[in-house]
Amino acid sequence: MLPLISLILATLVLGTVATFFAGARSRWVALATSVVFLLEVAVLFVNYSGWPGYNGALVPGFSESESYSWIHLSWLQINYTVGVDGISLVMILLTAILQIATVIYSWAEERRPAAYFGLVLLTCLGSFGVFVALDILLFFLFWEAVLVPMFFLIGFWGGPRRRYAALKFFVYTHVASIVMLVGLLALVFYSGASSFDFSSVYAAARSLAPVPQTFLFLALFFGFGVKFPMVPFHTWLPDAHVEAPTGGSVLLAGLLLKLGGYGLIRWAVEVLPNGFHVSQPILFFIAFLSIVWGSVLSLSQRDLKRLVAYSSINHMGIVLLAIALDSSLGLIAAVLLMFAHGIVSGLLFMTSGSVHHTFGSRDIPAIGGITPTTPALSTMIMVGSLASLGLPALISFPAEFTALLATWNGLGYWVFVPLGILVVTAAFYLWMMQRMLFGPPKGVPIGAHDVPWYEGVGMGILVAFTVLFGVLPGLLVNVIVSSPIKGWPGP
Amino acid sequence: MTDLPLVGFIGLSAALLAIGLFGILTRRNFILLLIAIEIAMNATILNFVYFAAYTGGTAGLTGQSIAVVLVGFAATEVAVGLAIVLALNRLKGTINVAQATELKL
Amino acid sequence: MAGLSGILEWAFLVPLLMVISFVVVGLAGTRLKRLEYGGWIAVLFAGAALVVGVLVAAAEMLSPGQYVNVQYTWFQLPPAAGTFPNGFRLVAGTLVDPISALMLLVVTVVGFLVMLYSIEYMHHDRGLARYYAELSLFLAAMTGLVIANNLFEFFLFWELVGVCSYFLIGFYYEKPSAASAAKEAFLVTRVGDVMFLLGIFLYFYTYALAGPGNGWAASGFVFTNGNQPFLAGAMGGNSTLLTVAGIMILGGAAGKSAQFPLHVWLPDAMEGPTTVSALIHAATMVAAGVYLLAVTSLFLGFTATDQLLIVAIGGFTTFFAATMAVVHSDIKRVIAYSTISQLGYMVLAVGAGFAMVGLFHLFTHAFFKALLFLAAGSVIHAIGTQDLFKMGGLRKPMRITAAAFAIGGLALAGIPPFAGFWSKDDILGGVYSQLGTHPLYWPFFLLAFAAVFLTAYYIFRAWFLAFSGDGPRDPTLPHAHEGSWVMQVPLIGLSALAVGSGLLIFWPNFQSLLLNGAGAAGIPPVFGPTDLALSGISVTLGVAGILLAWRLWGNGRVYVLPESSWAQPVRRLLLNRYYFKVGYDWIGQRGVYSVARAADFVDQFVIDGTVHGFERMFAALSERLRRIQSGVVSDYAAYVVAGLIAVFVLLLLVAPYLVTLVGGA
Amino acid sequence: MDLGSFAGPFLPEILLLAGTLFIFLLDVVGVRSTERVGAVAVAVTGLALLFVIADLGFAPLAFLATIPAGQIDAAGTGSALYAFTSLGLIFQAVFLLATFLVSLASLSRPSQDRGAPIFFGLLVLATLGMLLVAIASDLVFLLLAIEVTSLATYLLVGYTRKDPRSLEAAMKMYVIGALSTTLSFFGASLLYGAYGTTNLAAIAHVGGAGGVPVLVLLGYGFLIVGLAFKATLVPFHAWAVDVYDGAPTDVTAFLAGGSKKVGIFAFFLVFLAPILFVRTGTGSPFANGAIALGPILQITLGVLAVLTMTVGNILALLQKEMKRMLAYSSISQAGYMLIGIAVGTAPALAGATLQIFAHVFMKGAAFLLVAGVTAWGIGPLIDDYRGLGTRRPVVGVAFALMLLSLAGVPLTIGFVSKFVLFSAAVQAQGYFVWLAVAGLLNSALSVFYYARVLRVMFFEEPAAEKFPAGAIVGGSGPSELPAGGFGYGRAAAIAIAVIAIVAVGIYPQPVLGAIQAAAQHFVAVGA
Repeated sequence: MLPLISLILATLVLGTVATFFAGARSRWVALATSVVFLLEVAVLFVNYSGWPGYNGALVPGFSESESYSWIHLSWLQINYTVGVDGISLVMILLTAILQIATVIYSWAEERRPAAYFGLVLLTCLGSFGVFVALDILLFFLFWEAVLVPMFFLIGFWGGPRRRYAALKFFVYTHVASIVMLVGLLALVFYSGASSFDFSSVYAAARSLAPVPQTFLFLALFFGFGVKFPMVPFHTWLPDAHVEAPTGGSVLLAGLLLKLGGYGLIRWAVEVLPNGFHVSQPILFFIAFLSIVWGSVLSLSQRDLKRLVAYSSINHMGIVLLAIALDSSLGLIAAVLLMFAHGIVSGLLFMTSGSVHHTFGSRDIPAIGGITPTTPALSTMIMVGSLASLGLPALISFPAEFTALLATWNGLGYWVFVPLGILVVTAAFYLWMMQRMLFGPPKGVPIGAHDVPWYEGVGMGILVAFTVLFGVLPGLLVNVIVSSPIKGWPGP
Repeated sequence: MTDLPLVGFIGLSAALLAIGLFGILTRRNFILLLIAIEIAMNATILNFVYFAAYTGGTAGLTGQSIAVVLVGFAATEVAVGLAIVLALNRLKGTINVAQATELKL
Repeated sequence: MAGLSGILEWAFLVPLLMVISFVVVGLAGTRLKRLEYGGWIAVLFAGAALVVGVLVAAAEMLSPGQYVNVQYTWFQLPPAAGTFPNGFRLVAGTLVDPISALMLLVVTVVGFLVMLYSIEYMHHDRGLARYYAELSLFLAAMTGLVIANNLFEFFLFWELVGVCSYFLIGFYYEKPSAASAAKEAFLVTRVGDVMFLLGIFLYFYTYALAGPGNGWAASGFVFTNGNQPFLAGAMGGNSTLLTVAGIMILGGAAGKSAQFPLHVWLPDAMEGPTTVSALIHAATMVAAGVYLLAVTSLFLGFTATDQLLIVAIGGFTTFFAATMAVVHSDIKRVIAYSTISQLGYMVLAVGAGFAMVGLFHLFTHAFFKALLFLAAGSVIHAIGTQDLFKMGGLRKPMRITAAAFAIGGLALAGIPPFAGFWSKDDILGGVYSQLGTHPLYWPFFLLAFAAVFLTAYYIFRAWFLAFSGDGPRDPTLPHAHEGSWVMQVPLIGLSALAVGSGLLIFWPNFQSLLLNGAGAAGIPPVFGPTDLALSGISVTLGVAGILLAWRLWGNGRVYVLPESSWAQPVRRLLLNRYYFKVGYDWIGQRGVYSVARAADFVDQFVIDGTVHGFERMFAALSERLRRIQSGVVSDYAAYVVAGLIAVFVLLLLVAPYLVTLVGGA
Repeated sequence: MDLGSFAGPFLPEILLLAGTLFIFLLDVVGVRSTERVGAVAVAVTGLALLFVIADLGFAPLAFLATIPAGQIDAAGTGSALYAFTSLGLIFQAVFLLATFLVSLASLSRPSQDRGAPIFFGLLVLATLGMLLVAIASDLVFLLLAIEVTSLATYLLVGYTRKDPRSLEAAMKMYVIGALSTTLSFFGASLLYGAYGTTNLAAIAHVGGAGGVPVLVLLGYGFLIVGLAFKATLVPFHAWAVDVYDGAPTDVTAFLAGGSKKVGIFAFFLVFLAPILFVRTGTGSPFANGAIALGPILQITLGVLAVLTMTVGNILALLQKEMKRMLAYSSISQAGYMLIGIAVGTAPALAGATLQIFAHVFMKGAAFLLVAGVTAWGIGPLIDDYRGLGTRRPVVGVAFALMLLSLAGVPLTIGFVSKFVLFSAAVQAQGYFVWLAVAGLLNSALSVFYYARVLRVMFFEEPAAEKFPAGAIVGGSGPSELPAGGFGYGRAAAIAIAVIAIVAVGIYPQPVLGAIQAAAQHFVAVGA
């Protein structure tokens, strides 16, 4: 059988390298890479047993598995092991979609386009790697590999405080990674796993006693949680988002935050069930805190990007909540939510980027009534905002519905917290729309015109997927449900 | 040979070492520093000689030969030190180590 | 007519047609200047939808029963032990039964007429393609909601109609008040939606866990007739849960149907075009809350506590909203308060166990309220103001409008034989019949009864102010004239329905529609005047209200309440809408927003400040430690000696102690 | 024993000795140009490197092997001065590699540099001492071998004799070095007194046969302090910063990339035995259980390791000068390396060895690069590097790779080495996990100052047009700058380093496998 995942990795690596050296033609190379990537992901989906019609059976193990020896010492067995299940497949699809949308959206990037597109591709390459890696070192490697290009994207192409933001981003996520690495190493060596492979770690670690499991789980959770980001370790996010170039923000919100969620599901929750159970109250507390804090803070933001950034904290809080519920319904909701948030926050960050390009500012009170000037952009903002506040027929709705249903099933009346916050979420989006889109025109420069074609196409791709999966969420759910969520306490 | 007063000799070499260290800490003149280092070094050599005698036998010969080697080594070390101090004196006109503080923090 | 029942399978065509209309008009509307920017296309599709709607209603009338068809599985979970032991499935499908047929009829009829009316009424506005596209989407969502076959799908369309309403209220988005009203409407209904969502969870959960409900989750939670066993089984151990579920559904309905205390948004929603007010905020969408209550009561059931609460909310709102309508001078707002008040009657009916009676009132109300709005729109279209005190004497230039408004007013006031009489009377009669077993209904019954008088008074106050007298009080108003046939046809059509729709109750086929939908409610509804004394009192009250209105406002009179009157504070209270809006704004701005600002401060200075504190700490430490690098080699030698001593301390004292602590390697 | 078979195993050492003498001879006969003298050094170290690699069992070079197979990793006899261990050979390779890179890069030093023969001669001589350290099996032999290196490097630091900063550095290094030497010899004398022998293998096997506990502890204490000078452990590090700063940068590269590791390996040699035989529970000199020497030493070394990395990092945080920042970073790296011996298991030693191997490429090459850009006229401050990354992207990326590798970012050799090292610490379990935690937290702290350099290089605009356009090698720049590029030697050295950083970072198995095998033998023989 074709080593499909390695093929995709090779495509991305070659595409990235070629982009770096392609000079003025780099955007074409990046686009070609993205198209091939998307097609290959489509093949991956078609090959997957859970696709297209879910037949109610679980797919045994991981599909498309490949494993080659990498580091082979008596005490250190590390392999290049990759594979996908439904969860990673959905995340991979998100990666492919965001990559192509970002490349097209940034088509006119003028400052060192080769480096810019190369770094964008590198970020996606790293994310893809995280989603397919089934070996701890490989996973960590890709995890960290995402960090460096993002650091440069923020630091070089960013806004006025980009240096501060880049450093803050780097330090926060790096510290988290390090705690996570300690956890991962301890996971291997304390469990006595024979190798760093997921399968052997999984087999060995689940039988650990609750106490070491709890310590390990908390270490891993901290590592993944900062990426989430969980309150109170979230302050890197607004700064990074605000200062990052639009493409960077899109990938940051769309992909990087998802790495945390994915990692938590794959490497902590599944592997350390006892530690997870002990830590559940902590997770719930942080999830609720993030939900409330993110939403309330969004309300007080003036900067459009900052608003979207804080709303990300809110949404990822719901993801955390869904994961913490420890039910398959919650897990499905979490994965769906991550996918939905990836697409929608990407769209919203693109719109804020376009607002900035068009009006020279993202200050919500300073801009008003832009709809007559930029109808297309306004429509995108509306679609993004409405999707983000959970409008049916758009992608977030099935995800949020499932998440809240799962919350009710798991936590009972605590569901009032996320439910009540839905109103606040609606409030800050609506208020933003009222101030920016509606009312008499204000702060609109003379000669302002609607978004250029490439920005429109970039956003259009995301809108299309927002609607497609909003109307047909079953396409994703069937894939997620069929994945081998091993040992999961039944649906 | 085993009736030598162990503690006394160790005390002597310890005292020599202490004197050497005290000199290193308090002297600013490079030549005096060299002398202090040599005093401390002599404590070591004395130790080897003494322990060699204490150990006795063929193993004891090791210590004595080491002592001889160390005497030679000490001379080499001083030679290198003098080379450096000469160059320093030529360039700066002083052999006070406290005045060579261009590199700091 | 067995052949006609085949149409039931095609009920989904109605929303589908309107979705197509939405897509076509939305994409191509701006290029179709000749067709009113797609307006005529929308009218065409609405007409087609009307035909299907009428056929479905007819088929249902001829062979009452129901038809369930699950079309599409959204997603499903495999069965396994846990919360949903038989699996879990969410579906989107259609359910055509008597009540959905009735609603489909209302929505398509009013929708078509309003769409047609808009062609002229909206002619001079900009953004028409957007208008018709949104209106089409609204009709699609509303008809989808009506034929939804489960609560989840219901909620989906429920949210969609909410968004359409949001956009249509904010149609004149350049007006800050319109943008603000749109937001307010969305937010207030959102509060209800959130409760509704929890209600759904509670029902899903309760029924899924209760014995007979196991299969329900796997089947997609679809509505099935005669769910009494569900209710009984579930109530065995979970009556509290069911009560809460009912309250949550009530919350959702109160948001959408603008019931106390979530009523504030509806008067402000009048910022939208009058056509929108007629269709969405009078005839259809706001009735969705009542429809939700009816569907829930028929298929899922309420507990007695829930019923009392619903009765309380409905009865109180009826009176509460009517009082506010008494003093307002904006013609659309008066009608809007009237809408709230009338919705209160319907809620009251559903709560008392007469879901079908409530729906009957919904049916008649849709027509006469749409008529009132369109008539008001006709006036506004002609003279460009909504202020009743500027109008006057319009009956001469606008005879058809004046007559239409009067018919609508009589229907609203409950004067026989107009439509409102029959349905309102059935409600009052129904509630009255329950007073014996439920004495707690008494105060709300009385409030609802009293509201009859107020209703008649305020609507005729509006009529007299606008249409009686010699001419406009504001001489600067343009000369009034009647609209073209495009506006007159809907007025006439709706007038006919306002007169006749109540009488339909005497048509057995129609009555069977109402009777067959009532399977689960428990109390057999009685239609037509039953208690003549009660009817007599209510009609008397109505007539009294009209007479009072004539006494104070007839023939161009303007009644000015004396400044010293005891009623002045009451009037101010009413004009300020009981200070509800002020209060909510205060909660929003002073409360939530202040908290948000404070949180922002904490975020920036406490959380981030701590991080920066660490940064500064390390910097300070670095600065301190740097000083040991003095540059003097003797100091370095001193460090070596000090280090030597430290190493000895470690080796001889500290480390041995630590070794005993950790117990060796 | 015929001379040939005796000399055979020492071919690399003899080669270096010959090289040194030949270079000094060249000076006498008047051949003094950098290129010619340097070529000798490059050739000698390169050839010696090949021999060592061959001895390590690298099959394609087997015909160059000089040590009979049985002699490597043979159990010590208890009397020999030297022993060939595969780990020692790996260290020889590391030392030779460092010298090779420095010599190669130094080919690009100004051709008429007066001190070239002295520079290269002392360089090779110092390397000779280092090679001897790597095969030492006797404490005094070890210390003397270290002194060969030390004496050569004292002179190397001040070899220009014209630069007051260099001379000051040489003076400081000499004073502290001589003090430390004295202390280590004193420690050796105490151990001799306690055990009656200075042979490391014999000490390892002496069992409970003797010794006064306090004497042993004091002896090891003096040795820790004496060796800590070379390994630049805190608080014995103060000289290093000034010396790294003041010395000619190429010499600094040698100090950081090469001679500092001598100290670490000396720690391995001296402390593995006492740690191991107590850990394994056999042959403790204090069989009566009075004190557990091994854990005591481990804790002491662990404390020193944590102190070293932490203080080094904190001091590096605010450094404004590039060389001093790198010097402090170098100090903190020594702390990581010390974890290897503090844990004392074969995996940990392997991790530390890989870290040392990596450090040659990361830190050594970084100093070589700094020396190169300094020649362009870039000042000593970090801020002077503004815009380097954007104006000279190849140099910028190379430097960035070294810094990222130092920070431990994946796909670099620095990541692999830290990964293995900390894995080993975690694998040892117990309180060693805290060493890993401390190390990891420190590497997080270190990100601050590495990232700052990246920021300055890539995100900030240069103050003025400082960087001549043109290729990295021999490009033509404006006349006021000496050259547009680094010159071939330096460019080649940096290229080798960069390739190694990435290649080993991606596929470490060959290097890591060899090191791990060597470490296992080392532990097996030592125990």
